[in-house]
Order: sequence, then structure tokens, then C-alpha cells
Amino acid sequence: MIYGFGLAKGMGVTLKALVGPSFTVQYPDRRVGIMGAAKAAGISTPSLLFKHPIKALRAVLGFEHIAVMPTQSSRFRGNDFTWYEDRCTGCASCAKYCPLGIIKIVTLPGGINMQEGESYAIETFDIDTGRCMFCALCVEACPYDALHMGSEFERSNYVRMDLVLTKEDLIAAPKHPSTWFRPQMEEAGYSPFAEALEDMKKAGRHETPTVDELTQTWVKDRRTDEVVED
Amino acid sequence: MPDPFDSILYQYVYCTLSSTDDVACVGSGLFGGGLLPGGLEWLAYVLTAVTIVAVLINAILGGVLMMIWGERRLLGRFQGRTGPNRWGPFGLLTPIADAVKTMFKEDVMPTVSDRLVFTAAPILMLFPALLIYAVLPFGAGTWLADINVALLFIIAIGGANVLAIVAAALGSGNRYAMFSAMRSVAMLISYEIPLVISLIGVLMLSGSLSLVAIVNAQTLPFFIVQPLGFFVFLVASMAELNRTPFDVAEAESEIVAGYMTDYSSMKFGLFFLSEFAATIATSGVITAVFLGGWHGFDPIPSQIWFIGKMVAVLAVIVWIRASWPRLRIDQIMNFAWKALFELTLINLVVSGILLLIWPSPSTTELWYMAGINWVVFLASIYIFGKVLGPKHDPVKAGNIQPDVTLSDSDAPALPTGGGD
Amino acid sequence: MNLENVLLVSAIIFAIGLYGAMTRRNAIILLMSIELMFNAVNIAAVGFSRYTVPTALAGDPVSVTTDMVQSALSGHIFALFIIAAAAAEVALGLALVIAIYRQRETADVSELDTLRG
Amino acid sequence: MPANTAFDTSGEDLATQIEAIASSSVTANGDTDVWVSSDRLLDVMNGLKEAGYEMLIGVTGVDYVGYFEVVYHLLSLSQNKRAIVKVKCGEGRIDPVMPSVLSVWRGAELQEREVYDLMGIRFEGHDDMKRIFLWEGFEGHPHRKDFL
Amino acid sequence: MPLKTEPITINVGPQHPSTHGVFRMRVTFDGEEVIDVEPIFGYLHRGSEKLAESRTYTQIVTLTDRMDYVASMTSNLSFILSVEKLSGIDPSPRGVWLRMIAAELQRIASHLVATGFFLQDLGTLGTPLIYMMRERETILELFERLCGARITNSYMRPGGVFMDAPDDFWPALDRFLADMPHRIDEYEDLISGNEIVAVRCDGVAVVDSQTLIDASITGPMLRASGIDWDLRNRQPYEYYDRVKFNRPLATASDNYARYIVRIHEMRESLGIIKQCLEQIEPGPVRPESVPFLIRPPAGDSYVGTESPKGELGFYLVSDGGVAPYRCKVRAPSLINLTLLREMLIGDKLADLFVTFGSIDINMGEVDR
Amino acid sequence: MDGTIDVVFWIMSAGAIGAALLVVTVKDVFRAALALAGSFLAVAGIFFLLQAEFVAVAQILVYVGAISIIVAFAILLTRDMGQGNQTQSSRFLVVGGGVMAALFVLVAGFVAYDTAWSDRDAALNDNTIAVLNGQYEEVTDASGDIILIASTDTDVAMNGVFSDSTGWLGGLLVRDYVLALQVLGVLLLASIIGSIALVREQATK
Repeated sequence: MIYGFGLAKGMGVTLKALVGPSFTVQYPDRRVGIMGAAKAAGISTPSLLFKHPIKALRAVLGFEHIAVMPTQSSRFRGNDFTWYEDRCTGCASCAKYCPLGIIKIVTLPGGINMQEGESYAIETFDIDTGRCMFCALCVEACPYDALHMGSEFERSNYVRMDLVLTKEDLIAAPKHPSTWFRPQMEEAGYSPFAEALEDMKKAGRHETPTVDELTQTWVKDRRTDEVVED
Repeated sequence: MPDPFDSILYQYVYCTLSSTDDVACVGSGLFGGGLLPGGLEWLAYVLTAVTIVAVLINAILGGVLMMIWGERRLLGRFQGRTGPNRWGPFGLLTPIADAVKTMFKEDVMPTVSDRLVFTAAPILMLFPALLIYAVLPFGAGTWLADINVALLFIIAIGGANVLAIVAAALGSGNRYAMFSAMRSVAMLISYEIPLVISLIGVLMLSGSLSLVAIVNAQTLPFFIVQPLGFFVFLVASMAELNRTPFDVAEAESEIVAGYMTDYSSMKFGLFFLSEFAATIATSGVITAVFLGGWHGFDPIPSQIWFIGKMVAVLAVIVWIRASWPRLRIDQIMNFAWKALFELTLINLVVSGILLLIWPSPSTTELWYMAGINWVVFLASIYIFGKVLGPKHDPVKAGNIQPDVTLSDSDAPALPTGGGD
Repeated sequence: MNLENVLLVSAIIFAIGLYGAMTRRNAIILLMSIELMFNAVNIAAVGFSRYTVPTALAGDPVSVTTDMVQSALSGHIFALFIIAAAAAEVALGLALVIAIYRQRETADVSELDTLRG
Repeated sequence: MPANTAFDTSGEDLATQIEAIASSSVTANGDTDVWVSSDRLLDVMNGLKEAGYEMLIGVTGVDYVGYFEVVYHLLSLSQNKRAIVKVKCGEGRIDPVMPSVLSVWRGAELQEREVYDLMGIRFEGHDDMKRIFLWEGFEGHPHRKDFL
Repeated sequence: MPLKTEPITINVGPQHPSTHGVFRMRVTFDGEEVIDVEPIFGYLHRGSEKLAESRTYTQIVTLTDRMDYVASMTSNLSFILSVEKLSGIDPSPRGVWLRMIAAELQRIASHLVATGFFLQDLGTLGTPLIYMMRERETILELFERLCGARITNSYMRPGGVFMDAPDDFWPALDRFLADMPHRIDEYEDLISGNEIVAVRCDGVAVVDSQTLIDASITGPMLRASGIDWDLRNRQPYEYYDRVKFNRPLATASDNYARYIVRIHEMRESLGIIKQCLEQIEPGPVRPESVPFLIRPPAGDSYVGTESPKGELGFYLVSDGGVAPYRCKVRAPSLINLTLLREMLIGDKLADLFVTFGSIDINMGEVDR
Repeated sequence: MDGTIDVVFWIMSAGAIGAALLVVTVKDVFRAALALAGSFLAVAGIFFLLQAEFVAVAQILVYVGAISIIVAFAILLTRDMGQGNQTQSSRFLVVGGGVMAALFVLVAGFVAYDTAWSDRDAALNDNTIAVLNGQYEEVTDASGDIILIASTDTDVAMNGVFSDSTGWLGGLLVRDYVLALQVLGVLLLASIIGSIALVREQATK
């Protein structure tokens, strides 16, 4: 053994990294050189030089940047929720299964049949994402595929109250549901980063859930025994 | 008193200002020279000195900023990252942004601190780092002062920054800082000795302590002729600079930030600045003493050669920083006293004998010397590694004995009570 | 700048050192004062070397040899030896202070009075 | 079915083993676990360590409202067996005290402190019996059923 | 011989670059030498065990994520195994294989973090750490494909896993398996043969195996002292009896041994994943019969599993309700700290953190 | 240029004296040490002005670089945790010490200014002055000895005795004063061994 050989070998590894690629993912934008700018603009480098000389100069000086979206899995659970109001019956399964109890649901009897016990009009549907740990048990619990995890993750905020997702927020937000626990979306090849899924019929396993399905199919699949209050 | 015509820097500025009738000034200087009326030569002298010092200090600051950028960028690449690239072209403005941010930070003063000493420490730290530049020859004729004891001066001044570290530690009253100060003092006292002795071989070859004379004496760069001296000097100066693997004085994983723990704002900035200024200065000394200084081939100006060699030395220092872990303080002391000190003595004896054989060596004889010195270098490194190196063979990952077991049924019996 | 001024500065620094050595009770400051006195002596030695004539060169030497010139530097040699001796003295003195501190928990010389009757 | 229970020593075997070590210390036994009386605990544990249970895997306090129970999970590396020894910590809920097994296993040090901190069972013979997670002066013991 | 100085007491932590979280030690130094250490816990105590008493078994899975947050898959697995034993659930084979793959990936990720921070404590300025984080990132991306989350996975459910792996998971896993051995070689080139690492770690904090066993210390620390004790092999759970793997052992029981054992265990884990891929079959990932709300019969259960840090086990007591009556975690991170004081005393200040890093603890699991 | 040198000299002297005064008056030991380092630096400056570059650099190397740091180290080691580095002067000696120091300065100043020091430039012939000022050439005389004669060539002026004393000092140290040098080496070695023996822990403890 030659003293110093191991040290030299270690320096060789770092030297290899010096000439090798960098694995940094730059977000939200990436600085590009002149070649990268041309590639991003979809034209060849000489034509960029002649057609957009200012852009080329900026690229040479290192001021040109292109937006970068990090690659996420379609199952990615962002700190956001997607909620389809039409699919929701107000059963509050999600609120019951939330380990932290941060989903607040207030319902009034009513809805489609106006008959008590079958469907409810939803008065309040608040999710306090400031306390949420995004375990997605509520999504797992939703029998009607009304609640989905969202893919959004840029929701940092200066005001704690703004982290509470209200019913209005949820309705207004663009719908990019994560495919987490939604195999039907995966089978359909849906990617939350490509397009929004505004159509509530495509989002769930059932186009229009009925009361029969509520009592027979879904609940029985999930519970072999009686629901017990605890 | 340095002669103003000794350095072309002086000459240029001095001749621009002074209306001296010295022959050396004829035809040099801007605007034909003589901006000041006659009889004011002394003022020209003073103004020249002030101008050059101001230019140099600003150049040092610029160099430090460039080095901060370069080090971070290079470290990033060594680690497979990109490094700073957001602010300005290739992130070049990042250190300026850092500096601005540092200035606007709150200046925290610990309540138990000795205010005067606490404030004086960063200034004390910067002062020796800047003084080294006074004697560095940046190129042919480009130096501030060519004093005849320049090398000794550099070593003497370079050791003074430990006083600042001790001042910082005592001033802030922090116990991590105290550890840092203890370590620095112990390390400095140990590494000063090989640092000085390693230069004696060079002195014997060049016959002068002046850096200009040493550069001029290098028909062959001295790192070829004096590999052992070069190695020891590089290692010892890295220890003096607190660079990895000798950065025990500010080991952030052990003693937080060492003597800088309680510092913030521009006081911290001054520490940072002086550290980098000292690193650049030391790389300049290495360049001048061992790498042939400003010598190079022609179309490229000598100043560029000098700076290029400096940058190469800095890159190696950063490379080492990216690759190696830190040594422990007792191992550092062992290394200084058991390895470096002896290596310098070997170098001294061998160089002395070789100079007895070839009293004033020609270039060919320098090559012979280089050959013998390299053989001695490699052999002594090998022997010292054998004697002082780690006891197990790390390359083979020594003490691993993987035993193959397929399932629980044929697992070997375990040791039962009574030790392994 | 002439020899008288140099000697005056030397004398002042020596006197300050003397004052410190007499009045301060901390052993380390005592050592520092002694260093100041050493320094004053160095200044005087180098000043004499710079401004006075070595005997070998006094009068009209027939020829000036290197030995004679070197003897003009005797003051420098004195200063160098004093510096080296001072380093030895400080090392030993501080070791003593530390040893005493360890035993007596003080670096105050006026408390080191175990030999007092 | 994963072999989750295959390595637990059966209750009967363990009971006979313990009876051989310290007679009439076993109060009951289940499928895989054995209850011993707390005053014979140290004898039993010393004997079990002699018998090859080198490692004390876990010390757990359980609050069964009427009484406290301390569960010791033991592991024998040489025999590849686990044993579960349970000790009822007297009747009532006021100042339950247990003998410490720190003298038998070094590994009991932090685990007994944890049980003391969170369950309030004091171990006699443990020389560093103080709170581990909560600060000194904290009122009550959080893992008791009557805490909140 | 070192200068004898006044002993200095320093509070290391809870905010210190090298305490791996909010750990605090009150250390007394004589010069550079450690003469006394008092570990102080509890800065991250969240009462997980108490919280578990008011949550259903599925909800507790999310709590286990947050105990050892650099190895949540193995925490999940340990808890799930205990629940399955308690309620007698027979998991579906594909679910078991997926759980094994996830657990072994998590073991690699955890060892990467452990060795990376261990080397960071040695003062390597992050180079190996960043290399290792790069590979950990690949694993986390695999987890993201698998379950949508990177750190706090909540992937496993009683009876299996909640969802089958997506189609794009398998090629990504294959790429990782093909790439990772070279990466481990790279780490070994960078660090294992490094003389500075050797002189720093050799013979530091040596504990003999008998003391380790007596102090209930398990996992790589125990294996680094030459004791061949790996629960995956000795007391196989899941399908670990159907895969073949070596157990790297070192005899030195010093910091270097603990490091090198982890490096070699990563290679073995890769082998296990490959064998899992060969044996995995299509099928449901969770048996249909397992209800969402589990009500195990009254009783108790304990299953010890080999987490990356040592034996992790959940002692569950059920009274027949939907939530456990008592849930106790046998946390290897806490129990492996039993010998901290003995390991540190007599060493230098610099070795304090290296030794601490070589134990590989996670404050989330220590304090729970 | 002489006027400039005078000004610099007085600045340096004032610095050295002021720092020295701080050393003996400041309460805090570490501040005293810092002042001491400053005083040493100023004295080194005076050495530079006296054309003793090597001595000046040796002063910086040994005093500023080593002795100050060892003093600081000793302060670190003997620091009283309770009251920091504070220390007192003994009250009764202050007056006596001050009077004695003032008397010493008076006497020494009187001697310095009263003595008619042999002026170098007046006592020597032109050749010797030129040689001492560095304007000389080396010539081998008839008997084979090297003698130095005055030169008018400005190029060799840089190699004068005082402007490049390093080489000459080296010659003196290894020839005329070699015994003293060796004795000094023994002294240093003895002091190192002595210091180690003093601060070493007792093996029997």
C-alpha cells in the first residue's frame, strides 16, 4: 500500500464529477447559454443571433432564462386538494378519517331529492392545509371520488388563515388532481401536469353516483362490519 | 527606502506626477509626465505610494470576490452541482450580493464580550494578510517593494494572524472560539518550523531572500528541483491558512465556526475577507517561490502568467477542500512533528550535499539535482507513509469479513456469553 | 534622526519596562515588561551599530577588508542574540507561570509568599 | 403467513424455565408470555440471563387503569428465541414501584427512565431515575390513562 | 502528554451543526479530551405513543412516518407487521413483495443519509454527502412514483400496500439497480480508501460485543462488532426467508467498521431487491377481506424488525376497539444511545461528533 | 528625504512608547498583550529605519509571531474564569516605580545628549564611508586578501553593508560568533526541555 494512494483516488472521483454532468435541478427557471436559448426558442443558433440579437446578447451574458417545471410523478401529493362539488354528497367520510381532524364540513339536508338522509347540500367545506400533513387518508376514504389530492405545491403564504382551503377556493381552483389512489385515472393515462381535469365524470370511478351505489357497492366493499362511532 | 525606479509600477505613476529630470523618467508616464510643479518631488513620492496602495487594495478586494465566486463555483462542480449561477452572468455578481447582504446584517455584540478586543480582532486579522502583498512580485517589474528579506517578512507577518484569532476568542468569550484559538496557536507554532526550514533549500539555490531574486534565479521552476520543499511548504502553508484538511480552527461540524462563532455583519465579513486574501497571497508566494513566478513564454504578458499560476494553485487548494476530510488536531500535530519536520531536514541535507557537488548549478545540473531530489522525495514519502500511516489497509477495506448465509437454518452459531 | 534621539527612545522604553516590572503584580505582565526592556536594549544596540565607528575602522585603515565591515554589524548581532535569548526566557518564564498557576490558582506574584516567615 | 410468532418461547416452556430458576415466582402464563411476581423479578431476570437471554429488547409500561404492568421483551441471540415477561406492579395507581433490572442489563438504563417519565413507574435500584423526555418539574405522566 | 487545563463544560446542541437534529449533550472537556457526557433528550418529543391511543390503526401509519423520518417505509413495515400479527391478517403476496422492495430501498436511503452525515461530521465539506443525497434523491423519486410522497410515505396498509406500483416504476427501479453499484464503488473510491478517514476512524470509540449485547444495542452497530445478528435472517419476517443475502460483518467495532458495514449492507439490499423483482407475481396488493377499519381482538403483539438503525418493534395492546389500547415503540435510535457516554469518554472533541454520527440516530425516533 | 525619515521615526517612536505605556498601565492582561505586540511592531519599524532589515524581520518573526502568541496562549491558560483577565498594580510601588523610571530617563537622556559620540562620517575616511554606505567594489590585493574600495557605480549600491546586511550577518554568525550561536542553540534547547518539564503533568498523579 502506498500512502496517499487513497487520497489521490478520492481526488480522482471529484475530478470526474468536475467534468461530469451536474444534477442540480434549477427551479423555477434555468439560466441558459446562447445554444440553450436558441434551442428553447426552437430556432438555430445563427438565426437567433441575427433575428434576436438582444436575446442572444442576454444569453451570452447569462441573463436569459427559461422556465423549468420539475418532473413529478402523477401520483405526487402536492399540498393542495382538488374537490368536485357535484360528486360530493357531504357524507363526511373524509373528515372522519382525517387523523388531525382538520376538515370541517357543515351540511344541510337537501340536494337532489330534497329528501332527508339521502343527500346533503354542502354549506361549508374547509380544509386547513396549514395543519394538514398530506397523508391523503381523506382521499382514500372518499367513497365517491369527490376529493382528490392536488398537484400544486407552491402555496406558501404570509398569512396563516390563507392556508385554509374553503369551499369557494376549492370550486374556483383549476382542477389538477393527483392520481394518488385513483387507479381509473392512471388507466386513462391522465397526467395532472399536462391538462386540467374539469370534467367531474372523468375524475371518478362512477359517472353519477346514486344512492343505491352508496349503500350497496362502495360501503360494503370497504366495511365488513358496522360503522361504529368512537 | 525603496527606490521609486525599482518597480515599473512606481516609475510609471511617479514619472506621471513628478517633474523630475531623472533620465529614467524620460518618455515614461502619462501626459508626458510632470503634472506637479518642480520642488514637489516628495509629494509625488507620497502620492505615488498612496495611489498604488489604493489600487492594490482594491485589486485584492476584487480578487477576493473573484475567488469567493470561483471557489463556490468550483466546489459546486466538484460535488456535481452547478454552483451559484443566478445573479449576473454565470453568477459572477453573487459575491457582491453576499457582501451587500453581510453589510446589512445586524451587528450582534455578545454581552460578555470585551468590546475593544472583540472589535479589534477582525482588523488585526486583515492587516497581516494585506501586508504580504507589499512584497509579492506580480510580474516583471510589477511589485510594490523589493525588500531583501521579503521571504522572511512574509513568514513573519503571516504568523501574526493567530494573534487576531486569539483576540477574537478572548473578545467574544465563546467556548467554541476558545477551542478554536487553542487549536490555531498550537498549529501555528508547530507548522511555522517546517514552513521556514522547507524554504532553506530554495534559499540555497537562489542565494537571496528577495522574492524578485528568487524568481529570477528560477531557470527551472523550483518545484521540480525541490519537490520535497514544495510539498512541505504547500502542506504547511495550507495548515497556516486553516484550509482543509487542516481546518480544525473553524471546523463547522465540531466547533460551529470556531473563532467566528459570535461574529456577524461586517466583522464577520472582515474575517472572511482576510481569510481569502491570505489564501490568495499564499498562493502568490507559492507561485513566486516554487512555480517560477512570472516566467512563461512570450506573447502572454508576465502578469498574466503569474495570475494564471496563482489561480492554478488556488484551484488545487479548492480541489483538496472538496475531496478530503478533516484531520484531528493531535494527528495534525503528529504530522507536523513526526513527518513534515523530518522531511524538511532530509530536504535540507540532500540539497546541501547536492550544492556541494554543483556549487553554482547550470540548467543541466539543475535537472540532475531535480532527478535525485525526486527520488529522495518519493522514497521518503513512501517510508514515512509506511511508518506513520494508518495501521490497517484501507484500500482493501481491511476488517470486513462478509460471511455468506443462505437462510436461518444454516446460520452459524452465535457467541454466547463471555465475550466474542 | 540621530543617535541621541534613538538612545532617548530606547531609554524611555526601558524606563517604562522598568516601571512595569516594579509595579505590576501579574506574572505575565511582569514578563512582558522584561520583554520591553530587552527591546529597548535592542534599539540601542542597533542604533550604536548604525551611527558609531567600529575600532577597526577608526582612524585611517590601510585597506578595508570584509572582516572590518562585518564588525560594523556587531550591534545587529547583539540584537539578534538578545531576541533569541528573550524567546528562550519567555518560553521558560511562561512555563513557570503556568506551573505556578496550576498549583496556586493565581498568576499574582504578590501572593507567592510561601517562603515568608 | 409470515412467521411472526415462530420465535416466541411458548408460555408453558418459559413458565417451567422460570420456576426452575426461582420457584413460585410465576403467577400466570399465556400463549407466549409469563407473569411473574415483582418481588422475585431480579432473581428471575438474572436466571433468564444465565439461561441465554442476553438482550433486553424492551421495557414497556402499560396502564390497565386498576394496576400498572411492566412488560419485558427478552431476546436470546444464541438460541434465537424471544421471551415476554410481564410483571404486575402492585394494586392501585399511587406511586407504583418496581425493582430495576439495570444491574442485570445495561440496556435498561434509558428504557426504564422512559417508562418512569411517561408512565410514572419508579424503578428502585436505578441510580439515575429522572425524567428523560420531559423537563424536570413536569406535572404528571402523559402515558397514563388519566392524563388528559 | 496534553497540558492539563481547567475542565470546560459546553452545551453541545440543541442547535449545533452536527447533532443531527435537536439533540443536546452537556459535555465536559479537559482540553480537547471529553471527560464527561450527559445526553439530554426530548426536544422533539411529540407524544406519538399517546397520540396513537386515540387513532385507528390506519391513521397510526401516518404517525410512524414521522418517527424515523429518514426511514419511514421501515417504520411503516414494522407497525404493519405488528398489526397483522395482532389481528391475524394474512397479507397478499404481491403486497408483501412490494413492501420488501420499499423497505430495502428505504434501507439504502437511510444508510446513505447515515454515512453521508457521518462523513460530513468527519469534515468532508459535503462532497460525499451530496453524492449520497443524489442517489437518495433517486430513491425518493422512486417513492414518489410509488406513493406520491417522498419522505412521509404512508405507503403500507394492514394486509399489503394501498396501491400497486405504477407501470413507470419498474423501469425506473431497474435503472436505479443498474446504476447504484457503480455509485457505491464511487463512494468507496472517494472515502473508504482515504487515509485521512482511516486515521480518523480506526480504533475510535471501540465497544466490545458483549457490552453491546448487554446494552441492548442492535443493527449495524452490533454487526460491526462481529455479532452476526440480522433479524431479516435470524427471525425472518415478510418473505426474507425466500431471498438470499450476505450479512456484512466487521470485527473492529470502531467508527470505521460501523461505516463500512453500512456501505456493504447497501450492496446486499440491492441484491435483495433484485431477488424480489424476480419473485414478484401479479395479483392484488391488499386482500379484499381486510376492512378499512380494523378491530383486532383483545391481546398484545410485538414484532421485531430490522430497521436500518437496529431492531424496531411496535408493542401493541388491543382491547378490541378500533384504536390500540397501548402502542409502544421499541426505538433503536434511543436505545443505541445507551452506550454514548462510554463511547465518547476519553476521545477527542473532534471524535465526539464522528462517533455520534457513526451510531446513526434520528431524533424523530429518539424522542418520538 | 531625511525630513521624511525623521517624521516616520518619531511616529514609530511615539507608537512604541505609547503602546509600551499601555502595556504597563492597562488592567486587562490580554489588552496588555495586544499593546505589547503593537509596541514590538513599532520597534520593528524603527529597526527598518535604522537599516537593520534582518533584525527588524527577526523582531517581527520572534516577538510578534511567536512571543506575543505564546503570551496570549499563557493568558488563555491562566485565565481566571470569574474575573476574566483583570489584574491590579500594587499601589505602593506605583509612585516609587514612576519616580525611578523618570530618573532613569533623565540620567540616560543626559548621558545620551551630553556624550560626544564619535560621528561616523567625521571619523572615517572617504573610502570607508563609501564602503559602509554600500558603494564599494571587491578587489583582491597583492597578498591575496579581498579588500573593498569605494565605487561610483550605483548598481552595486544595493549590496551595501547596511542596505543588505543579511549576507554579512550570515557570515558573522557562522564565523566570528559561531561559538555564541552554538551556546544559544543549547540555551534554546534547554529552555524548551525545561518548559516541557515544568508544565508536564506528574506521571505519578
